[in-house]
Amino acid sequence: MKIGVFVCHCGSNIEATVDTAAVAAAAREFPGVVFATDTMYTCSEPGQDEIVEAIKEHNLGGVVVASCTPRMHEQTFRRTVERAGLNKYLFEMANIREHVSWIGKDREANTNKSVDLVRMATEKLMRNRALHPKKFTINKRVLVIGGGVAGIQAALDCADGGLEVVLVEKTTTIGGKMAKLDKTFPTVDCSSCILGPRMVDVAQHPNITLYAYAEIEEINGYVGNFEIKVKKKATYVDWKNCTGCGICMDKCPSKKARDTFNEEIGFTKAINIPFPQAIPKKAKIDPEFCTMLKKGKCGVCAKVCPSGCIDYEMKDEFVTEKVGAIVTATGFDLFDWTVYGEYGGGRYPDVITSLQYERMLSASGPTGGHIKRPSDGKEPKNVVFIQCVGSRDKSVGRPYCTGFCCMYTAKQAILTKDHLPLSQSYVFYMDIRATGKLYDEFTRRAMEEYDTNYIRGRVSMIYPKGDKLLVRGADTLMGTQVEVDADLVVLAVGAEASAGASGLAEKLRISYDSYGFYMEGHPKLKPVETNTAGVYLAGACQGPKDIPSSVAQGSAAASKVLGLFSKDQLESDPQVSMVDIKRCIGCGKCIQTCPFGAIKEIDFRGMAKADVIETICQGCGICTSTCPQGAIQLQHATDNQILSEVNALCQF
Amino acid sequence: MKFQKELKDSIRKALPELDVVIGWCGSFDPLHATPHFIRREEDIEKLEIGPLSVHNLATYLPGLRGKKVGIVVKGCDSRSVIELLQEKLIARDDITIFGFPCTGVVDQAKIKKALGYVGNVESCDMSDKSVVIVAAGKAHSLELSDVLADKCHSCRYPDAIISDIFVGDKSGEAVPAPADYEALATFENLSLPDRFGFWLKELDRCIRCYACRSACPLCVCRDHCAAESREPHWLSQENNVRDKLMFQVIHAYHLAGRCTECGECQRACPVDIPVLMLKQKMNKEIRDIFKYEAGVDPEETPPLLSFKMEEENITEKDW
Amino acid sequence: MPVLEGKELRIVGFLCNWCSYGGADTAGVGRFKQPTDLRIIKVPCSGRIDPLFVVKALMNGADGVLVSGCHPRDCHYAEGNFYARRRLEIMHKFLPILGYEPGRFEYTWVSASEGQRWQQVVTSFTEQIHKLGPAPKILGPEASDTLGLMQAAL
Amino acid sequence: MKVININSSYNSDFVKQVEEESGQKLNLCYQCGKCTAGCPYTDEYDISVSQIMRLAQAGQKEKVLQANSLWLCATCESCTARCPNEIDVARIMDVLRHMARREGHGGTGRVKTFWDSFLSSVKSNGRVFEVGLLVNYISHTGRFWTDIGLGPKVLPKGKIHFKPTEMQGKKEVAKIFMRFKEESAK
Amino acid sequence: MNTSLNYAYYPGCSSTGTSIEYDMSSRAVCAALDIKLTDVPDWNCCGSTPAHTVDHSLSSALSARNLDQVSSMGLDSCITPCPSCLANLKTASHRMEDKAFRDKVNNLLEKPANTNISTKSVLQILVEDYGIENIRKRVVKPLNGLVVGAYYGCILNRPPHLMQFDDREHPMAMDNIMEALGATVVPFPLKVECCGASFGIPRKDVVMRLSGKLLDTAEAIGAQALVTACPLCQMNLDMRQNQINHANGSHHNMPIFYFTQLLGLALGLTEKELGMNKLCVSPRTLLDAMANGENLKEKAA
Repeated sequence: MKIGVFVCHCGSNIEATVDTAAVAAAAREFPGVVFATDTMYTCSEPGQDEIVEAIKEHNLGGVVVASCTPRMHEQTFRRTVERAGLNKYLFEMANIREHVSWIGKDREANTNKSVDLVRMATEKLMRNRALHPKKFTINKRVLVIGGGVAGIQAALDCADGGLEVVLVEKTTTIGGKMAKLDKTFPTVDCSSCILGPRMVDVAQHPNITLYAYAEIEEINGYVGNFEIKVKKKATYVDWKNCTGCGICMDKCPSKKARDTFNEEIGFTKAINIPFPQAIPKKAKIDPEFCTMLKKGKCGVCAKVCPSGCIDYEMKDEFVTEKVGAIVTATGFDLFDWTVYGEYGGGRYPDVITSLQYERMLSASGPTGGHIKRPSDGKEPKNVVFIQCVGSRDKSVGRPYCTGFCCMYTAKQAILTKDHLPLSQSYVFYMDIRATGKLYDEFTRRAMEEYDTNYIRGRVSMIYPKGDKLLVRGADTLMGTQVEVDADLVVLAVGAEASAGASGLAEKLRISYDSYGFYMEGHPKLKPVETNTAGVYLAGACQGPKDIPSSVAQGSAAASKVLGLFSKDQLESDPQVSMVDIKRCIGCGKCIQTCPFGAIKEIDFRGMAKADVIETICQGCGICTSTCPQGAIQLQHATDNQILSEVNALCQF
Repeated sequence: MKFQKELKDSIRKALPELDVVIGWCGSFDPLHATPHFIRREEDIEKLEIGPLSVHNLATYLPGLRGKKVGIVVKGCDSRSVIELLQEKLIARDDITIFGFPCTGVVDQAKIKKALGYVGNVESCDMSDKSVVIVAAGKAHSLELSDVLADKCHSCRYPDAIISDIFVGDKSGEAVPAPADYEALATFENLSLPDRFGFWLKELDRCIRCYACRSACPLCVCRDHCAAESREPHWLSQENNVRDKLMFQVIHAYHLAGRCTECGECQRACPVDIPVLMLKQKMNKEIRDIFKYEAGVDPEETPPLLSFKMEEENITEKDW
Repeated sequence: MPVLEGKELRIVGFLCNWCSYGGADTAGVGRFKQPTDLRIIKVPCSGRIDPLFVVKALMNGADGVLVSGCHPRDCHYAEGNFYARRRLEIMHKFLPILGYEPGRFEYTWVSASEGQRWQQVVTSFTEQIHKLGPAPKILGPEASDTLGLMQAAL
Repeated sequence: MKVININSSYNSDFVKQVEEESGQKLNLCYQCGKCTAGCPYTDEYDISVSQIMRLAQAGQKEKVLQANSLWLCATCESCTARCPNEIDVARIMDVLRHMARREGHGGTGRVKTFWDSFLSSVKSNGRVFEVGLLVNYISHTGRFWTDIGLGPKVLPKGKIHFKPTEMQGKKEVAKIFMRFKEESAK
Repeated sequence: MNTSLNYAYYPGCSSTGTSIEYDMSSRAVCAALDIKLTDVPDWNCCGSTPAHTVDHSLSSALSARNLDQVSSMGLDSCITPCPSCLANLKTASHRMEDKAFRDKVNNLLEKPANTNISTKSVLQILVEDYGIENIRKRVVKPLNGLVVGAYYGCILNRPPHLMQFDDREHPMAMDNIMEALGATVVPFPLKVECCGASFGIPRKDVVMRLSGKLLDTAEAIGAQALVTACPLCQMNLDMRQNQINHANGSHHNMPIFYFTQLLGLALGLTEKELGMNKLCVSPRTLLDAMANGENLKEKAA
């Protein structure tokens, strides 16, 4: 094989600490290398053209590019060599940027290391073979997990694009966190006026199947052909016939059920519809509080239901859906602030979360839109907002900035003044992060027009003093400790990954960061893709996001799905295992260890042999390292390819 | 041997249903036995079992796949049969296992070492305690226990663990003591450089004949052994210690969780390299980490072909 | 090109493409300074790593071998690292019988987001290998030949 | 107010020394002020604890070591317990005090004198002898009215003894102090 | 019931003086509960705050000597009533895990010290080793009608990684004990606020302000008394209560008990054994009223 080597300067990113010309010169001495050069930006158009020309001029059979990580540009260069008529697998990359030039400044050592990496790449390349993908047909349905604003957007965009959508929502209604909000920043327009119609669209869209109060039990298959097992949790109400009239809820005598929609400001009934605009508007029994389910006595709801849909015997149900792509929009949870003992740890009723305050502000909320202290129902005069509760705090394991608390706190301060003109709001903050369009103007308005008192410092302690709360903080600009007598304290609690995020990630086979947020394919270039083909991300499951960003990602994920489904057939990755039928002795160890059931036993002239189902094989290579005689080889990562890399590095 | 006749009778009874029965018979001199393939009734008489029945006949089973095979096994051999069954390389229905209570087999190397060259062996008389060899008209007497194979001294399974027909009286339940690996422990007292030097010195003798592999009942790859293939190309064909040692590591690793320590590899080695020790080391670690012993239960899964989400006995490095 | 005399030792890393290779990228993007000894071989999954690769590298002259995959339960292929853990652990325990220090070979888990952890792993593993010094080498006949030639030339 | 030149006034040795002796990294502090917010002694401080952290970060050695606040910190650990960046602030205050002592600073004096009296009581008796400690303190400060009012209340309770309790190993304890003095002199 | 509770006991300097009643009641309570205490032989002062403000190795050397004394008793766990002593003992054994530091400290000592000793407070072993439920079973004279607040002070559970006891912001150990003894416990919001510590002599004004705030708050929430577990806290609140009233113009007359005193009372021990007469603010009225079963709440009102 005639090999060409291109060593990239990446501007000064590589050249500054690697002598690229020396690397190219060393490469020229390697067996097989007939052409080697250093280039300014190999990924640029002239850089790529140079590769194409060199392939033609030197009749190259394979190309090595030493530049950035293959996670960045492997696809780019594979297309380049393809343009020049080479099979795209006759290409290798040496990562001399992320793994060399960026991690140390010793130019001699870096150059030396780069030469090694290029040698490794050429040795491997010499053992590469042209690989050809297989085509397979796909199921053009899409699963959207999570019915918050990101999931709703993704579902509607896909459905409008003509795809059949299965939307699975964990709670009994879609709407997510946004449905709980009173107003949105920086426009202070009504949250439910924006979201409500979109929720109705979901309910009415002919292409959308909605499973509310359901969870993902199992995911099998691969891009184009996933098989999803959905658990429909028991609601004890036959939703086919429930009209959402709400009589059951009115009459239910169990009045102390947990009201999660209202963030537990007050209680709801054991049988309930979370809020009037719920989609679907169906009742559900909370078995923890239903006397009928607990003690077998009561049965009021069954008596009063006009359509007779109460079913105390209902069990969880499982349905299987086949789809070709998945959009994950599982959102976020609020940080459990009660770990802050210094803020009372939940012992003081008048210390509440920002989302609880939001429900209090909402006209459809439990207080009818009136701001009242939970302890005594009085209107507060001094309201203290504390920012960064569970954000930017290593000591509670949340060192990241949630990013939208500054904005909603400014909004809540403005709304407080609107509701209670005689009130005074105080905001303890560390830095104000208002980096969106019209965002900074908005926080300025809270200060300038609404006289919100911004105090730069964290709060160390809250404790009751009479019927007030004493908030003791710092004003670092004044350089001292300050105290505020507060009637109500609102904590701007940060966002964290939703509780089930890691479990779902394991089912989806996608990765997540140490906080449980899902990892995107590339932080800049693949913001909604994951490393698992056919699985996309939307909204805050990838990291805390405000509404506009979540919606944008919902649409982006939908466009990725529509793009994927624009072809009738997909090409399977040819980096799969292959059995050398002569060498196989039919022991079945590969079949035993394959996690995907991608290897089956076949009969070959009366002898048992292994056979790989190419479209199922995911290319992990567990079989290859299991087979003692090396009869099953993962293409593009064969024993010989890896051994050649080892040998290139370790020469006795 | 007392039950030799009983064994012959049982084989005679079973032979019509079988293509072949594998046992042992006399060889070039009275001190050696050789594997014996019984296909016809008249072959049965030549069958001999006793301290000279050293070969692990299970080695032949995968090659006779599809045939109806009878096999005479010592306790240790039966573990190899179990291992082959577990890996589905032989079908239980196709084989008929004849077991007998083994009292140990000799190690020819020890006899050779004790006697030196003695000329043509004329007769060999084995009792429970002693071995009397007459060679070149002269009688040599040895204590049997001095010339028994090492594995017999710590044998925990003298009776076949699995058998269809068992002749003679079982010598009792398996001894539930773990293999003690005394020699291994002694070796591990050496410093690391000494160990390294030891293997380089030992393997320097290796003539790459692969008798160790051919004798191994679990080297089921046969003609497709990684040692001599170019695809994958693990080893060169050069005469260097590196590749010779590498092969021994490959052998040991491929046997991890499978090897029953029958010792055939080491017995077969013409230049007496202690290759069994590497497998024993592997087995010891497998036993310590996974509480697993190969060749006792055909329904088990070898530890390297399975896993647990939480591994009780693996402590990962803390960085 | 030989290893920088006296400065570097030969350390080979086998890294899973989905996690640790990305973690090493993340460390690079973050400009987390690391020793230069390590050379990384990318594999699709830690389950792809035949422990014999480790032995091969050592016998061919590597001074240290590092394997890094996805954290248990986070395998892109669901189970690869579980198999890898068993197999690598066995090899880790086995190597001393050959005369290799146990610390010459380590395996660990680093995710794509853990750039800092990667930096720490590389740094401490490299330190560990430098503390052990060069691994014992098997000088084949070709090496002694070369040595002889060189001596003759001198 | 004095204008500070950030480059020329930065004492890198000081920063390094504080970090080494305290085992804490000063740059972890992002000046949220939570330590100051919870510090019960802020009322008495001339420089608040978060500002001491900032000054230390900025390498302002003289200003930090001359701060009276160092002698008014009672090591109540509020700052350490609540720091979002898990900095052991109280330990940094301790270390700054050690450095201040070495440089001959002692704040406005009374607290340091009391501590010194306390230790000299330990040094000579092995244990604290409360009356002796008080006498020693008064003789150093001239504040003879100190707690005189407590006498009638406490004396009848049998809580105050006019002789130290006997400790056999008090020489051993004294030697600890001597060796410490020798070590520090090195 | 665990019958084999056996500890080395480090009384600390104040136990011979200003907090003699803490020492008396701790010993009496442990005896009553069959907890065996053996005094650490020839113990020395831990150096308290002053030592660690001078140097960490000096402070640790003083404690290391004490820990070594414990080790010479053949015991591996030691308890002390005083949180300040506890903090120093714990800091010493924790920091001496570091070799360089250990060498430095050993250098100051006669002989290298064994500091691998687990140290706990009397409060901690009563809660964790003996158990509140077991205490509840031993109550013979419940403290019915007594309304009490629990004040822990600043270093009983801080820094949390070192002290490893109870909640750092909202400890409950003493609240739970008092509840088990039959008292009515009012949640005291300033449980871990500093009382002014050792500033009583050099900066009395600071103690007047900080301890004054504690007493004001205790009164505001309706507590008739506070319980403490720290000699310094108790001294500031009790012995200096008059000074505080004088300085702040307040009129507090609030008994400040050691929790061991009230625990002893409920276990049926005599006031004398528990050193009730040593308290500066007399608990007489309160104790009499409780003994007579009077409705204390009404009386307080």
